[in-house]
Amino acid sequence: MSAAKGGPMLRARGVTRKFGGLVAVNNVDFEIPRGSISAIIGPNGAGKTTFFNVIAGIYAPTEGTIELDGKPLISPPTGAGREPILLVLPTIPFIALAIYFLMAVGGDTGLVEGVASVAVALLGFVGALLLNIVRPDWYNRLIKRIGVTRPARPNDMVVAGLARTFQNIRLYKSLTTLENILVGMHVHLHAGLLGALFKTRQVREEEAAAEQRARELLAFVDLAGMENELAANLPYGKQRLLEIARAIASRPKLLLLDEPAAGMNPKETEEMTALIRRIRDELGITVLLIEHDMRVVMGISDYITVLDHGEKIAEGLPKAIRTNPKVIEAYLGRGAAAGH
Amino acid sequence: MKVLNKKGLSALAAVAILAAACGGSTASTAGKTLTIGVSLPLNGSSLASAGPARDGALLAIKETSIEGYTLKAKVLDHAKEGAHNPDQAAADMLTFVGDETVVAVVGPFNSASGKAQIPVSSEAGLLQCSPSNTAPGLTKGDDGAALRGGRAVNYVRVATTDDLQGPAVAVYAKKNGAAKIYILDSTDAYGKGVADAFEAQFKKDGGTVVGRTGLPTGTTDFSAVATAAKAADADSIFYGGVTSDGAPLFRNALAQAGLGALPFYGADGIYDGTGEGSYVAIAGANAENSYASQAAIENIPGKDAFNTKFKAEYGKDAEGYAFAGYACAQILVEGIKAAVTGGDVTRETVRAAVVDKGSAFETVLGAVSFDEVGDTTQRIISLYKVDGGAWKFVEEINYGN
Amino acid sequence: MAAADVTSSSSSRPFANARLPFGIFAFLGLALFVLGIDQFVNALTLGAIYALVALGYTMVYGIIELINFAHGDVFMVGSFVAMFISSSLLGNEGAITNIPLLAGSVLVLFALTIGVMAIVGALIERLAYRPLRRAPRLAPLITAIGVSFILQNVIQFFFGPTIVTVPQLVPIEWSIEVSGSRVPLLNIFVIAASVALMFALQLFISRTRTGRAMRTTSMDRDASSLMGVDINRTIMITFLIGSGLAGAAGVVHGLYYGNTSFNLGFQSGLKAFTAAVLGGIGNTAGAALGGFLIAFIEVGASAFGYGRWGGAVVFSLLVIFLVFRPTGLLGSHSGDRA
Amino acid sequence: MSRIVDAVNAPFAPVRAYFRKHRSLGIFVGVVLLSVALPLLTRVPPFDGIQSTNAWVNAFTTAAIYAMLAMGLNVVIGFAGLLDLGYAAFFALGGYTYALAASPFSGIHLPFWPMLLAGGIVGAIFGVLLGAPTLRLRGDYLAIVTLGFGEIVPITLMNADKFTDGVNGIGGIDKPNIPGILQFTLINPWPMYGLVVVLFTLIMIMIYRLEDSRLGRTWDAIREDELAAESSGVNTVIAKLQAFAVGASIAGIVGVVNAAKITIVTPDQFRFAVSISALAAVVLGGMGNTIGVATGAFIIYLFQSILLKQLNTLVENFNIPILNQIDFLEFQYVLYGIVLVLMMLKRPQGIFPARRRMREFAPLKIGKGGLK
Repeated sequence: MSAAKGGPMLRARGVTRKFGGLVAVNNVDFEIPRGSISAIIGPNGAGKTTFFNVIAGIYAPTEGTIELDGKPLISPPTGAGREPILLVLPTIPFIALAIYFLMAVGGDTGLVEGVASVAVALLGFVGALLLNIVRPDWYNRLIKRIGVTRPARPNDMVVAGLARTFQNIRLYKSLTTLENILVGMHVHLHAGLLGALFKTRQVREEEAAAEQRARELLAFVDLAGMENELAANLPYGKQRLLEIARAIASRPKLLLLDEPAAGMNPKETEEMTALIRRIRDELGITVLLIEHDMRVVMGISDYITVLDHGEKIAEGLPKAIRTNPKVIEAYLGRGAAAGH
Repeated sequence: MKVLNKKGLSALAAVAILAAACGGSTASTAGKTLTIGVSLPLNGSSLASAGPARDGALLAIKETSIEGYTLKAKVLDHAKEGAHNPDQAAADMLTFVGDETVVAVVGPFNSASGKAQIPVSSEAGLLQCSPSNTAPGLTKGDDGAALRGGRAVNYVRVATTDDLQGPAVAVYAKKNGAAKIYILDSTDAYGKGVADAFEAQFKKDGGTVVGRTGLPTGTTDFSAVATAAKAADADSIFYGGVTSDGAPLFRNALAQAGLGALPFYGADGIYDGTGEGSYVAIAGANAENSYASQAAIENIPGKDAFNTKFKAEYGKDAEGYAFAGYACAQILVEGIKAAVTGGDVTRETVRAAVVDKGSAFETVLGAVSFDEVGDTTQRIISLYKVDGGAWKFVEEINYGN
Repeated sequence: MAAADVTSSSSSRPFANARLPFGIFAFLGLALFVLGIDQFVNALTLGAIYALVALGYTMVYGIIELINFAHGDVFMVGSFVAMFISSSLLGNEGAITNIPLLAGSVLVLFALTIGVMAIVGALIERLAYRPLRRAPRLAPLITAIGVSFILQNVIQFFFGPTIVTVPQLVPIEWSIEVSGSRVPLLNIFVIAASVALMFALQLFISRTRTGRAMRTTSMDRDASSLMGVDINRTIMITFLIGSGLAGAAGVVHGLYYGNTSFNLGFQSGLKAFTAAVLGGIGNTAGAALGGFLIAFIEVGASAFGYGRWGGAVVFSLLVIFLVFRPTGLLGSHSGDRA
Repeated sequence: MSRIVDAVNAPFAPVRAYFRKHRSLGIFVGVVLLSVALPLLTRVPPFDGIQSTNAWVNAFTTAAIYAMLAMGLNVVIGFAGLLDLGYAAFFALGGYTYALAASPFSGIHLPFWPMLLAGGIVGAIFGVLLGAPTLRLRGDYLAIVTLGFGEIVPITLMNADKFTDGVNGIGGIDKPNIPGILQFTLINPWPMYGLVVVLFTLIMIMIYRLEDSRLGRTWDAIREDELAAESSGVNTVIAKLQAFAVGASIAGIVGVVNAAKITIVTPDQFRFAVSISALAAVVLGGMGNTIGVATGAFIIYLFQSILLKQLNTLVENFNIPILNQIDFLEFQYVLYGIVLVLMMLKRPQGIFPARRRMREFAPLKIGKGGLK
């Protein structure tokens, strides 16, 4: 955790997201202070979820950039038109060899040469395809030079230090709670195909350590003793807890919570609030949440940003937001602000 | 336009066989029971052409009695999901090998199954006779030698190889005035093999191939190819394949495209009589002016007698591979009899009696003997033409020895 | 399902409505130019049959997300039922030149075959698929394969393993002249009959209560159940219609080719499945388009002498096409995982 | 029923617990015991009346080959949840790899053992090749593309005559040998049986290890919820490709063995029917359960290729007059179809449904350092 550095944990600049003609998020500037618990609120259809999904890497922004911990993380894809060149270039040897092969069928090339040419061609083709699908960092840098950038995917976000939960809990239902956590730890484990096949010492130790930490995480969210329970069999509130535990298993710098208290009773809500605080205080993770429940938002947020019709209409401390006439208007409609 | 075919007849046949088999004794009288295995693909589309071969073989076995022995038949089907399966064919051969009463096998039907079975039967020294295999590589040259693995010949066949039939039809077609031919094949080993041989000979004789393509078995739409043949301005058509691959459908499509008057050439794959499901029956009036070949002599003395017997047994005419199946079983039975006469019936004596003696066998296909690799020495191709709704013999080409 | 909705950002396409008909006309024009009138008619006719079979495929998929591998064999059974009705019940021998009699015979043939096949399809649904409504998704796939084996072999047992002839009621000599080429009326009849059935289906789905029930059920079975739709009945009706269409395809097949055989179903099923996916599985108009497209590719391959590569060409194009349009031509319905 | 099963199982509990801990050893012991028991069983009526022990052993070998194939397919379908209908293609590619490397057709005669590895590598390459364009596809779109691939491969093998001898296939493929010790032959099925048993054990151990590894969890996660998996940091692209590659390389290896066993490969051997059989085995056996899937394949193969094919012989042995009069070959596929339908209706989850893995977790140890 590079807490030493100053500056905001997340900084969004001019983020816009359009769907066809519809502008869901319009030119939003936004910052999350390091170590804070921040919230985005807004009436239904305000663009909260879209903005959230842009941060989580599910939608690429149409315009604007987002930095995490001072490093650029998300920017709109550019040069998509030039991308096919990169797809085609590596496959040229393949095409050439395929033509050679086709001619060879008619000609009198030997069997071995024919099979070998096909093999080499296929290798080239597979390589080109893989490059474009897996797109390792060096390849991304390479294509950046000709002006092609591509949207990062959710899994890249996790590597960069961002984890999230979902509004409608998405657990791996037929896996045990412990396994759910272990999947959450994915990016910090390194066992590969061969390691798994031969069960090397390194892999066994890594697995043991991961399991140990997973238990600790479960204990942290108060799910100790339920390690072998199937996720689907947990009660609703505990599923939420498990999902949060899975998210923090990836050791994020920033945790995005999508309506963490949705559907919970007051007692559960209180526990959830306490947990979110503990996540910040004990684990030092910055938290950003979207929440409808104003008690939760006002109770735990250090900073609140209000969106309406895709635009930021207010931001600041809870106290200030509560009395902000624009916010009241957005929530209660025009005219209500005066009376409040 | 018969709707329900006489099913149950083949069931009755099996009943007869089983009754005959069970009536004798159970397997406990070992040494007395001799079994001829029948290894053919017997379900799905394979059944149409291989079924008659089985019926013929079973008939021959049924009517044989050998003093002091009980002769049984054991049928194993190596078709899976409707298509012959080399894997199952090899497994079935191993089953026959493991059954000590089995002294010879009729089969297989397809050359791929042959390639899978011959190494097994060869290792076991078990004689087998194929009624229909025509791929040259099963016996001839390096391929044949590799399949035998340096052992004595144990595989014989009564059909002469593709390298004769295709060219024979080509020679005849040329003589019949064909100059620009359109060739279609069924893409399987038989259809493509015979079409390749035809094409080579036809080109050698100065003919032009105006188009060639293949449509896999199971195709029902031949109209595009028929139109292509029309566009290519062909004056004759050749089809490499069997009736159930779609030969009559192609002929009908040609007629629909307005090419019904062109001569239509095929090999023995479409020479299957006039019964239900035959080329002539399905193509109907369009079948006129079709030509086919058969790797056998036309005037077999016992042909009518055989047909009478066959009809009495199964209620239908002997057609297609019924003759070859019967002939194969006849040859095997002759071999067994020779071994019995020799006093010692083993797989080796039966094999030797058929292969090594160089003797000729009187079969329903005429006199058959085998050369040094097990191919029939009867290298005669008969050619037929559909005339008035039936196949008429036109001429015979003898390739000698 | 939700995953698909979130990840594939659906950009609205303002010209989508105009683009499709334009694309179809452009494609047809190109095909006519490349293939010539004869092959063009061949392709349309073949496409009409594929499309009829593909419709049943896609309807069943749309409503219960089942790849109904038995559907090709239902089509095959349909062609045998048509043959049986035509030759045994109606006593037809061949072409009928008396036009009123011909029209009557053909109508009766269609009506009876569609009726019988609808019942067969519904029976299959009742016995082999309905008990598995809540089972893992691949379970009914395996029963479908089982049903396919049963249908094929029962037909083979009764009608034999050979090709069987079917009376061609419409005389193949009847034809019209189009720019120097002879176009048989039979082909036109096949295309017209198929297209009429497709339009009837579209009307049924969009205009009737049952049709709407089918659509809502395919979108969300539980929700439409709550809205008072009788799910079992709706699914049953889907099978009735899908199998009925397969029966109609069987009739058309028999009239056009004059034959059928017990192993007709496998290849046709494969083609129909491909057509349904190409069009966007679950989408009836897409399935019809897919059927025609495949027919054009196949006929094109045969016309230029690449018949033996036909299957490979169809599937290669399919793969490439789906890479660029992962939900097919008119794709709406994105299947859940296995 | 289940009570009886429990009662029988009870005394074995300690054994089971032991082998659960040392599963690779457990698999080894289990397969070895089974591989000894099966041939012995064929000496007992009614099995001895059907065919000779050698033929049985040969059938078991083929059944085990199909079981391995099903286990490989299960990695793709059962673990990663990707419906693959063209699995036979990889089987074919493995077979042709060996056929081209060791047959009179190519004139090359490479030894068998390294070709096992080569078959696996070829399979993996093509698995990735197929996997790559299909990654954007979901559900049944994936199914049709894999089906298409399964058709393209045999069609290509059939039409590229020059390299594959086309439709005739490549025959006379070299049989494996251990130089100076053992030459495999076709009428003695025992060496091949031994080879397949060893390979079966290895593959099963490896699949179980994969299932329990980080990769296996990744597949589980993708199958359960792809978006959630991505948001847990899983690179779903790579994980899916790995599933395709693992499944395909198993098929490739098995293809090599199969080609060496029957000494011929033809394009027709690898048609859709093979993919469908493997799929049926996976679903019937119990998707996701490796042992269940292997058992399912074993049962299906023996049922389809021995029981149904030999029904006539079997019935003949019982000597029941009425039954003797029926040719059961006529009905084999009707019976096969009925059995498929009935089994599926009876057990929609498969014969051996995948039980969630319940690993023996060590007792909870909390403390030292807490969370970081």
